[in-house]
Amino acid sequence: MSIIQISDLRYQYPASDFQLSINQLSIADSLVAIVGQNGAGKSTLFKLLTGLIQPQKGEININQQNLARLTPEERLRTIGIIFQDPSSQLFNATVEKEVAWSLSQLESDAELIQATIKKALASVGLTKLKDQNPFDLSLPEKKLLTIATVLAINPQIYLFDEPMMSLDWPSQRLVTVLIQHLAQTGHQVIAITHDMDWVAATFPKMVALAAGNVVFEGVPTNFFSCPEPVKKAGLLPPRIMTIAQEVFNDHQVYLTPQDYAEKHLVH
Amino acid sequence: MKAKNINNQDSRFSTWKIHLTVATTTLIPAAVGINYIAKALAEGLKLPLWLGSLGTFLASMLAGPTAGAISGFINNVIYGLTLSPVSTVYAITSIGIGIAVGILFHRGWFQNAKRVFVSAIIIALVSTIISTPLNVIFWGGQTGVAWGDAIFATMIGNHINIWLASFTDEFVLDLLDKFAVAYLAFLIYRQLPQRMINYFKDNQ
Amino acid sequence: MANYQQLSLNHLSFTYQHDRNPVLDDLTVSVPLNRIIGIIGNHHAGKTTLCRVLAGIVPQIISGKLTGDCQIGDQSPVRDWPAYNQQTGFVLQDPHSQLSGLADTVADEIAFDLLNHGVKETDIQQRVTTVAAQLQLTAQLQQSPDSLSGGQLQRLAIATAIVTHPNVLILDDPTSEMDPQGRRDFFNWLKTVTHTTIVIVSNEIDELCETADELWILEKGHLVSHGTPLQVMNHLNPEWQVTTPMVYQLARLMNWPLAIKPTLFPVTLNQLRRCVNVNHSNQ
Amino acid sequence: MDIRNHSLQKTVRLHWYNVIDPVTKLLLALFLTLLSFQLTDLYFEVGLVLISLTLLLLSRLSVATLHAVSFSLFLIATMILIQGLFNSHNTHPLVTILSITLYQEGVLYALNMGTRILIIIFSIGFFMNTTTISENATYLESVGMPYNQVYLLMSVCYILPQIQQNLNKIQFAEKARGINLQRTLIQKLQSLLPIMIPLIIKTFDQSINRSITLQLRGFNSPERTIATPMYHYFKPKFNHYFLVFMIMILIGVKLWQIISNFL
Repeated sequence: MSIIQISDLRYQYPASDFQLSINQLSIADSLVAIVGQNGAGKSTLFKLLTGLIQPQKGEININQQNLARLTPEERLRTIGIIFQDPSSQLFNATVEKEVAWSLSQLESDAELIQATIKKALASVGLTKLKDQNPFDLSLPEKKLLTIATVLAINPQIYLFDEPMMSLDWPSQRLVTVLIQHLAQTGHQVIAITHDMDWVAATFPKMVALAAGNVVFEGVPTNFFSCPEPVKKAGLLPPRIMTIAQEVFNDHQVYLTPQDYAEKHLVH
Repeated sequence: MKAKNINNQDSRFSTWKIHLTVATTTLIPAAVGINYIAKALAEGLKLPLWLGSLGTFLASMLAGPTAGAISGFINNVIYGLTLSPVSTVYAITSIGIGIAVGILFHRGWFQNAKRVFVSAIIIALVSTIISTPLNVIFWGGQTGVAWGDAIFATMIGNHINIWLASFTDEFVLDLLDKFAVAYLAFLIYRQLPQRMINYFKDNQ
Repeated sequence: MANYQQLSLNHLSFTYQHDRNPVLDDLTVSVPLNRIIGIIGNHHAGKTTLCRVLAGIVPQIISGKLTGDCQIGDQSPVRDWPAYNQQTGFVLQDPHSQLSGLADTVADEIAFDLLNHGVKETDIQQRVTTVAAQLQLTAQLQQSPDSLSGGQLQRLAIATAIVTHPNVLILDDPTSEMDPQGRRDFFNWLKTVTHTTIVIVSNEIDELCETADELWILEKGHLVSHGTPLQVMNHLNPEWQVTTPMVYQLARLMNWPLAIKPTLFPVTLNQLRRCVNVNHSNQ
Repeated sequence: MDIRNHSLQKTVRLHWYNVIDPVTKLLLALFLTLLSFQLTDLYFEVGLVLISLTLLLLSRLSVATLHAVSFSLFLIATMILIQGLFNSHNTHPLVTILSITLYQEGVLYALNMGTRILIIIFSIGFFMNTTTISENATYLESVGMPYNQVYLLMSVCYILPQIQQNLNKIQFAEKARGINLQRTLIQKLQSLLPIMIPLIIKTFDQSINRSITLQLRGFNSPERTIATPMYHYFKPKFNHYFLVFMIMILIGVKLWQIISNFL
């Protein structure tokens, strides 16, 4: 379990008036969702968390170690990122080689590499497709493949950028289970998402951004209990709350239908 | 049933009307873009190569010699207009490269690594034969690449004919460049999904 | 037998040229015109291919083997292209490639179809402004299309598809890059469209149940279920691995069946409202 | 067409060079280039350089032109060096620096070629700096060029920024997956593949999709409304005929010179 400490961070793109500005943020939970509107700064924060671009001001520390000072190998072992668009990550001739590519930069033991690839492919259900050209896969399969490439390296921290996007329902379930498993086995998972139902059902902690600033940090129940920050972040509450409000004029916080049922069937 | 280019306009340009499908019309700008990027990446990595014909190669392989030739031509015209005006005249070279790649590919000379070797030599020759007169007319025989021009200067200094010196200068550079581009194109083409290859083949 | 007032598929099958297995396998179904048809299914179900058949992209532009028949009103996308194409709007899964690739501004981009259709220049401006207002793009009209966010780009793609006033509108996952508010606005707008047959592929099952008149479930190229959202959602087979709207999940958990048909559970807010009123008044 | 120009005309003041149509500008560049090849007197060449430079300076100077000039000045310098030292006609020494002698004939030859290159750069620069992509596109269409050919020429300019965006994304993604340092030429070439393969597949995929949408959106339609040009140009027909006539004369003279050489 790692602790990410962000202090006094400023980042601005050249020729743009958008600025990401985070005074103090520590991410110490195993499952954290980052939410906000388009252009709120989520992706910029992710880019900074990969350590591949440096902020103009401030620093990011992971377990009290400055991210900027990690060697490329340490970085690969610490942080893995799964991008929104899987097509920009893939280039190898087969699914299997794709998973092997990053891994073989860290490991030299051929047997270990083989075993790891097998495991990674199995956990996303792509074993059968291991000899296929990655560009012949469907979009959800491509996305699962990019997850497998990171699973093979087994970093401490997983960054998922919009993992639910363009996935079908079975793949969404698979990824949810996978993320929960990672969190239970001592990894840290941070996910950018628009899907508030998913946040409400899956994430115990969340961070909301708006216009480059952190507007909320804490448990989802608190976030959704006051409509102001939700609106400020350009978001909608979980659908179950909308149903309760519109049908029963009930303005309490509910995260899932199960949550609603528990609170009501008791009486 | 394939969508063919219908153009009923009474046009002054009809003399050079070439039958292009919509697929080829969108492939060519993409190929030109790839030429640009490949060239920029080669410069970024400080490679002693141009790589600026990678897109032209791929367009020829996917949609035939005409598509390749047009990609090459437009590439040099646009490049000439925006960055280096003199390179416009090398459009003729690019047309030659596009046609050569298209024919060689069609005849199966891009099937395996060994054959690509032969193809690269032929394409380099084509390119050199067309470029040398242009080099002589515009640059007194130089190519503008330092170490190629060093060879040129040495040969001229030893009273070797300017045409032969210019040819050597160009050929050495072209050989290296076309080897690199031909193998890159070969490796990349193998990776393209079958549906993509079929699409451009169908819509030629 | 021919009914010119409906969209009908008759033993429709399709196999791509690069493929051996059919992507669509023996689809037969018919729906009256001017309805909203929602299509759901997991990957490799054939959703995108079905959209392509309905738009006439296959087999006209992408080749393959099509058998059976597809008829929309008095036209067939297979036999009556390009006349059919003139009356059809299509929104691709990837909004970036929906752009003409030759427009300086959003306004130019929307005008592209109208220019191609030979609409007079004076009419064009007015139609562009109207459509832009409908899709909340008025502020962006003079911006470059490259400067738009993913969600705005998707709205632009929709604008270019509807500016020609098509009879048939085919939308392949049109909200994937929109944020929650944008998505809600889009489906609200969709409800207001009239006199158009709309086919929409989406993962947004809640919104589909609210807006669609018909729901089709595709599974590995087969049409495994079709009917009203209420019927389809209440008769799911677990093998299809399809999710249900939250209204339905809640009603099942709370045991709030429909008053008129106690075997069915509601799938829209309005249905839920009605059965809850009945249940509450009974208790 | 109304919507197209709306923004442009509001912001851009009408300059003298706006009343010259793009084709006239291009023909002028061609004419000046051919004339420079016809002339062998260095004074005349310098005169032409000044004329084309004046055209450029009276319009606008862009960074791209400056780049082109600086690149070619470097080449011209090496040309003077190589020709001055080794040209086969060298007989009269010009200067001697540290026992290296530059000869008059070679230097003159190189200067002559150098001026021609500058003329090309300046006159093309004048064309590029004073027209916009969409102006060229509308003009070409309005004078009867088939739309698909206009598209072919112009869409490159719109596609490049998109490819560049994709490139940045891909380079970042691959960097995040780790790319080893590359030293040898072969390694450097290999390191291009992780970038080029996704980029090329993505670019071609977008071409496929675009070719589909273009057909759906009526790209090939014969009833396309022809856009009206953006400005009222000054006697375009006359300019074209006049310049084409002059160009023909120059080519004719050149051909005659070549033929009479053989006779």
